[in-house]
Amino acid sequence: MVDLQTSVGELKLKNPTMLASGILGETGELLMRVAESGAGAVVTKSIGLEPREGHPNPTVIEFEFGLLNAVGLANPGIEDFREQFQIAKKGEVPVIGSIFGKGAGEFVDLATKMEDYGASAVELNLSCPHAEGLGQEIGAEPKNVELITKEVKGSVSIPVFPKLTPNVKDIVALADAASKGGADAVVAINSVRAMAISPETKMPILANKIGGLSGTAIRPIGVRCVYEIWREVSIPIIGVGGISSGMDALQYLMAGASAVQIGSGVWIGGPGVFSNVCKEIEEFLEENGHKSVKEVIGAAHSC
Amino acid sequence: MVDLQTSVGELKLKNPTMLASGILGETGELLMRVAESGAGAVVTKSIGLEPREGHPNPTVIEFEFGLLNAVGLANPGIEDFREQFQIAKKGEVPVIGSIFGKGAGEFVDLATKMEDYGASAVELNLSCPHAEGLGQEIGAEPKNVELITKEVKGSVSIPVFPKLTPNVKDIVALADAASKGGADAVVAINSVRAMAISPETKMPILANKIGGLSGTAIRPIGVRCVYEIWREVSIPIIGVGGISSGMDALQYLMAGASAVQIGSGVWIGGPGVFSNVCKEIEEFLEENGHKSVKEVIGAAHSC
Amino acid sequence: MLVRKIETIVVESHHTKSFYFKGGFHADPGQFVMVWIPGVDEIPMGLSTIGENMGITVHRVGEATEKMHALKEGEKIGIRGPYGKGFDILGRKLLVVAGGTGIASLMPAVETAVEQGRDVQVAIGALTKDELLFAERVRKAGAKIEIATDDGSEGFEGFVSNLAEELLSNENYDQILTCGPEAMMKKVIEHGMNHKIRTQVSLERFMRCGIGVCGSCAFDGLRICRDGPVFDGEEVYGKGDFDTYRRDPSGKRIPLLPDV
Amino acid sequence: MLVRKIETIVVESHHTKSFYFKGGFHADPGQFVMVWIPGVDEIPMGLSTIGENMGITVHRVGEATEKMHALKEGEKIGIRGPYGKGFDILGRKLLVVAGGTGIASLMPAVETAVEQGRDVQVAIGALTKDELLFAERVRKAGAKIEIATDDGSEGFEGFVSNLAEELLSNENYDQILTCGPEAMMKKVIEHGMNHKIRTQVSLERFMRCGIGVCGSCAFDGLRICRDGPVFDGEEVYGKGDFDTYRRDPSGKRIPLLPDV
Ligand SMILES: Cc1cc2nc3c(=O)[nH]c(=O)nc-3n(C[C@H](O)[C@H](O)[C@H](O)COP(=O)(O)OP(=O)(O)OC[C@H]3O[C@@H](n4cnc5c(N)ncnc54)[C@H](O)[C@@H]3O)c2cc1C
Ligand SMILES: Cc1cc2nc3c(=O)[nH]c(=O)nc-3n(C[C@H](O)[C@H](O)[C@H](O)COP(=O)(O)OP(=O)(O)OC[C@H]3O[C@@H](n4cnc5c(N)ncnc54)[C@H](O)[C@@H]3O)c2cc1C
Ligand SMILES: Cc1cc2nc3c(=O)[nH]c(=O)nc-3n(C[C@H](O)[C@H](O)[C@H](O)COP(=O)(O)O)c2cc1C
Ligand SMILES: Cc1cc2nc3c(=O)[nH]c(=O)nc-3n(C[C@H](O)[C@H](O)[C@H](O)COP(=O)(O)O)c2cc1C
Ligand code: FES
Ligand code: FES
Repeated sequence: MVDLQTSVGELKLKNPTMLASGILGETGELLMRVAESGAGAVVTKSIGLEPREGHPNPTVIEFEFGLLNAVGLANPGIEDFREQFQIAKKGEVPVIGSIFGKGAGEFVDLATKMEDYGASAVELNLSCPHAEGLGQEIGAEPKNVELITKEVKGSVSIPVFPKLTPNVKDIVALADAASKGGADAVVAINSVRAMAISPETKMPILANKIGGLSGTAIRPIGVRCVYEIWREVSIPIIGVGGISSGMDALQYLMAGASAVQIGSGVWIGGPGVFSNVCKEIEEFLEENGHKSVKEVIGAAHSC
Repeated sequence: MVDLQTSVGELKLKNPTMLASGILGETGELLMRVAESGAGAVVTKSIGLEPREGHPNPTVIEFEFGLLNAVGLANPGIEDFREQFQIAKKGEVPVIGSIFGKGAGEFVDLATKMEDYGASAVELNLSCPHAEGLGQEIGAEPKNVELITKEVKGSVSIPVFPKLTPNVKDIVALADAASKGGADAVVAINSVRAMAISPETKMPILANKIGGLSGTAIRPIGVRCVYEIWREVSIPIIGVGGISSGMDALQYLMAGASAVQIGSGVWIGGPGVFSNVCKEIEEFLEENGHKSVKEVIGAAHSC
Repeated sequence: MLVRKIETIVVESHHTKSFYFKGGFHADPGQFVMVWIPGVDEIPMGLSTIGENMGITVHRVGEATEKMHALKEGEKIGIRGPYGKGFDILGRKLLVVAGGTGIASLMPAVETAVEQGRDVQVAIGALTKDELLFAERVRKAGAKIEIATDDGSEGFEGFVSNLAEELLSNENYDQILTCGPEAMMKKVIEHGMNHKIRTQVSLERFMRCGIGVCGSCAFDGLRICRDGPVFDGEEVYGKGDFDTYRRDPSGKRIPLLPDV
Repeated sequence: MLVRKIETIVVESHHTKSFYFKGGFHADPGQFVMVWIPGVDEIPMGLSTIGENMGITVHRVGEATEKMHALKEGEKIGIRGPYGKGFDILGRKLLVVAGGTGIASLMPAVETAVEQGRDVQVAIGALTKDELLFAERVRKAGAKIEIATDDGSEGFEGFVSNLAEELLSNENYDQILTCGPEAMMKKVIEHGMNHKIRTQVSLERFMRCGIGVCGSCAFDGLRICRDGPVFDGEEVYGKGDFDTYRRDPSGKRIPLLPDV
């Protein structure tokens, strides 16, 4: 029997898979369903201070190799979300509250609320690639990552996980800034800035024109980011981007991730993707003579 | 009858497709073959001052959605390449010399040679994502792009096309720097920094560990880059990344590219990909009542 | 994203039009597509005709459907899909209960069931005679039809759910398929349960992705777009959101207005 | 990249070993794979056995093949492929001419041709008796065999191309398949042309991608990895690179050493 338990800093997980933010994470019942489907933890949709309708449709389109989305941080606002959070907790796995804001003050307010609601950790969305004045428009600068992390750390006692953008020259500098700000772990990566044009209409398809690419296509980018961060920064990493199988997850774990998140993988795999990925990881570890998933974390660095 | 002729600044092309650098571009005969297969122009492998063996194998691996490579700028050196260049010119389409160097001085020397050899233009590789001290390690800084472009412009009279990296926060700043340096056009994009790990061996697969992702997976990233550049910078753009069909090429053209390059598309499509893409563009234009491919360049910006 | 020319437009009533386009994909009765009206919006629409020519039937209710109504033959729309789980067509004798535009999503099931040699009784309800949709098409398909209008301008006077109850009391059916306002469908499920007959209902909620990832169409723990839009009546009957709540584009749970 | 355990290792001669692994893919006779020796190199290898168990036969010549020889059963290698265009197996009577390790890439063609009921005459050449490969396997396959050794330690004394010429003068063949040093293959093509018989040759050049994009394996205007590695003898006979030039990893054209 292989032990799938892992931990991200102080956060203990029964297995290394988590639901990524923005996927089925807007409502308590769906978060609960994902928890019951086998995820080791669930991350909420990114929540802001006020309700927000996000960008108009089309907001999501699919390719053979992934998704392009510009949902635009639609969310019901932190007050309304309290009830959803309470429902989500019934899933009996850690619920991580993802938040976004215009600056440190908003992040602090939101994080405090999330702690209040009973969040096991708070994820800072410093990386959404398609919302004006938010996400990566703030989080592509190391000094903002450091400052916001530090302020949030100073006001809550739950773990703080800044989520980083790959749309920079050097994601290691962002992870380093997060670490300096006191982050308990970093989450890498958010989606990659991208777009699609429909030749027949001569128009960008997304109403917001530009969105974020996720899914299989970005897996090699995410694995690279995690690998680069692990070499230079010592805090734990949560890997995300294009995971839909156990072998995908193992690439991230071996690159240095202590746990992984799955977002677009829910598209083809449904909520069952979490238990399938866990089963595949387990089988792999068994066949390769490992007793615990922890044994392979960072393993690709020893060669 | 639809007119496929286009031009990139002063460079006239019989059709908007070019061979991308690094694909079949190391030898004169293969460049000639691609030209004869229908490409509107061919770009040579990136050539440096001295012969270079590149990274050890594995250097190229394939995914369902693209390629990952870390060839590492293997090339026979500019002196040895003279003969290949002369053979390439027999293909009777413009031959564009791609070059890389450690700084402006090397770029100038190489560009001068390429002009000498009869290059129709010179492409500055400021964007290779996997060669130490070269490519994007120089070209991710706008000031380097501007300086190197300016120096090269000052020493040759053929058009100069800096090729930009997408692995930055803001590719528009790079294009703007190129424009300030006097570039005749920019080429966007080079491959995206990425890697793959083989769980069974717990090792990165590429000998260089990190390489560049190309092919279908990066098309939405490349289209976004071209679209963003077009909005802000007025020099022509050559679009590249994930093109293997006429519809792919049209996305780039409508995003603002005056011509496109095809690299990984040769993998599945073979050298015939150029004439196939042209045929598909032609059919599309015909069906949609256009007389010339020029009519759709930048068309996605009018909505 | 498929882009298709609108081949034909048919005016069905003063507020409803059907749009036909070449599909090129297979769809099951009860599935829907996301329809992109370029420059305007993308909205979910049940397929009212499946086959080589696909059709959607659009009730004008707001900005997107208004713009859709303004489109001309030859103009282009984008299509993603088909998505979701459609109707299970089972049993010898089927009762199909449609309220308002609901008949649109039910038509392919009616036609398929008749083609498969099943006995199909359709009950269509509308506010008034002029808003009745597809009555002729139901007859042409070879199904029996009964009509209910709230104002009694044609057929049974009253709600189509009452008409359905009458039909259920007079004959034995193996399955009920229904689409329309949730208050109506709730009644139909209840009548079905009383007669121990399975009812399949087609639901609607605000949608973004249509493919089960964004969570916008959450209905308790279900995703209308992927787990549905067709559900077992008994499965949704007990849900807190049924006939009570919907979610707005921010994800806020808000009361379901009776006529939506 | 497939990763496979080495199931069995067979020592074929003092400098050659075969490695067997579970394939899980279809391959044609004459195709090759890129073999990753983790942490060392990735090199092209013809498939010497195709089927459920795949085999490669490795001549130790430098660092990668040396490290390959040091691997044990149970250790892992990476496999990309199969790649390239293999042999066209046509005609009633085939002459197969192998020089040195060349027989490795020819074995699947020999076995397939015999299974298809064709008459197969194999001529194997080696420097000396101890370096002869697969003679027993050729016999077991049901093909006729003639042997040539440069030192006369077994069979015909001299080059296998001379042996081939003798065979061609005595009998009529429909096709010639050959793999080995280019000087040898050049002779075989010439003999074939004299007898108006088509010769298919399998070539080798430095490779990176194996899939026809990087251009490393350029041979005049051909890509050995994708347009080949098997070519019509007449197609390559006229080429400037044939038996004359190869390219080093930098792409520089350099003389082809006689024994590579
Ligand atoms: C699975 C499904 C199938 C449907 N089939 C049909 C059909 O066959 N014929 C038909 O006329 N209508 C159908 N609808 C409803 C149709 O999608 C809405 O009427 C349409 O989106 C209204 O857009 P609007 O801009 O005109 O109205 P608005 O003024 O924007 O809104 C009017 C109502 O439509 C809802 N609506 C708006 N946007 C969306 C959206 N993206 N997703 C879901 N609801 C939305 C609003 O919540 C509101 O209740 C279906 C809906 C779903 C979910
Ligand atoms: C299509 C093809 C099929 C082959 N099949 C076989 C086979 O069945 N059995 C066998 O023993 N050998 C085969 N080879 C040759 C084999 O690939 C080389 O012997 C091996 O790569 C040598 O590696 P090394 O590091 O041991 O030698 P090195 O010391 O690196 O080089 C020795 C020779 O091998 C060549 N070589 C090195 N690396 C490569 C490379 N990546 N691609 C091509 N040649 C290279 C060198 O150019 C040199 O000529 C084949 C080659 C090709 C192209
Ligand atoms: C529809 C959609 C909505 C998303 N919304 C959010 C969000 O609100 N906050 C956030 O941090 N990331 C969001 N993401 C990004 C994902 O959490 C994840 O980082 C990214 O999709 C890469 O992972 P994947 O390839 O597994 O999807 C969203 C992704 C998708 C596809
Ligand atoms: C095997 C390989 C080698 C490449 N070598 C070079 C190179 O030498 N110089 C360069 O500027 N780009 C090089 N590229 C990048 C391509 O020119 C191109 O920018 C990139 O692959 C994206 O286009 P594609 O998706 O059509 O391949 C290489 C790409 C591949 C796949
Ligand atoms: S519309 Fe996105 S989950 Fe249903
Ligand atoms: S090895 Fe790359 S083209 Fe042949």
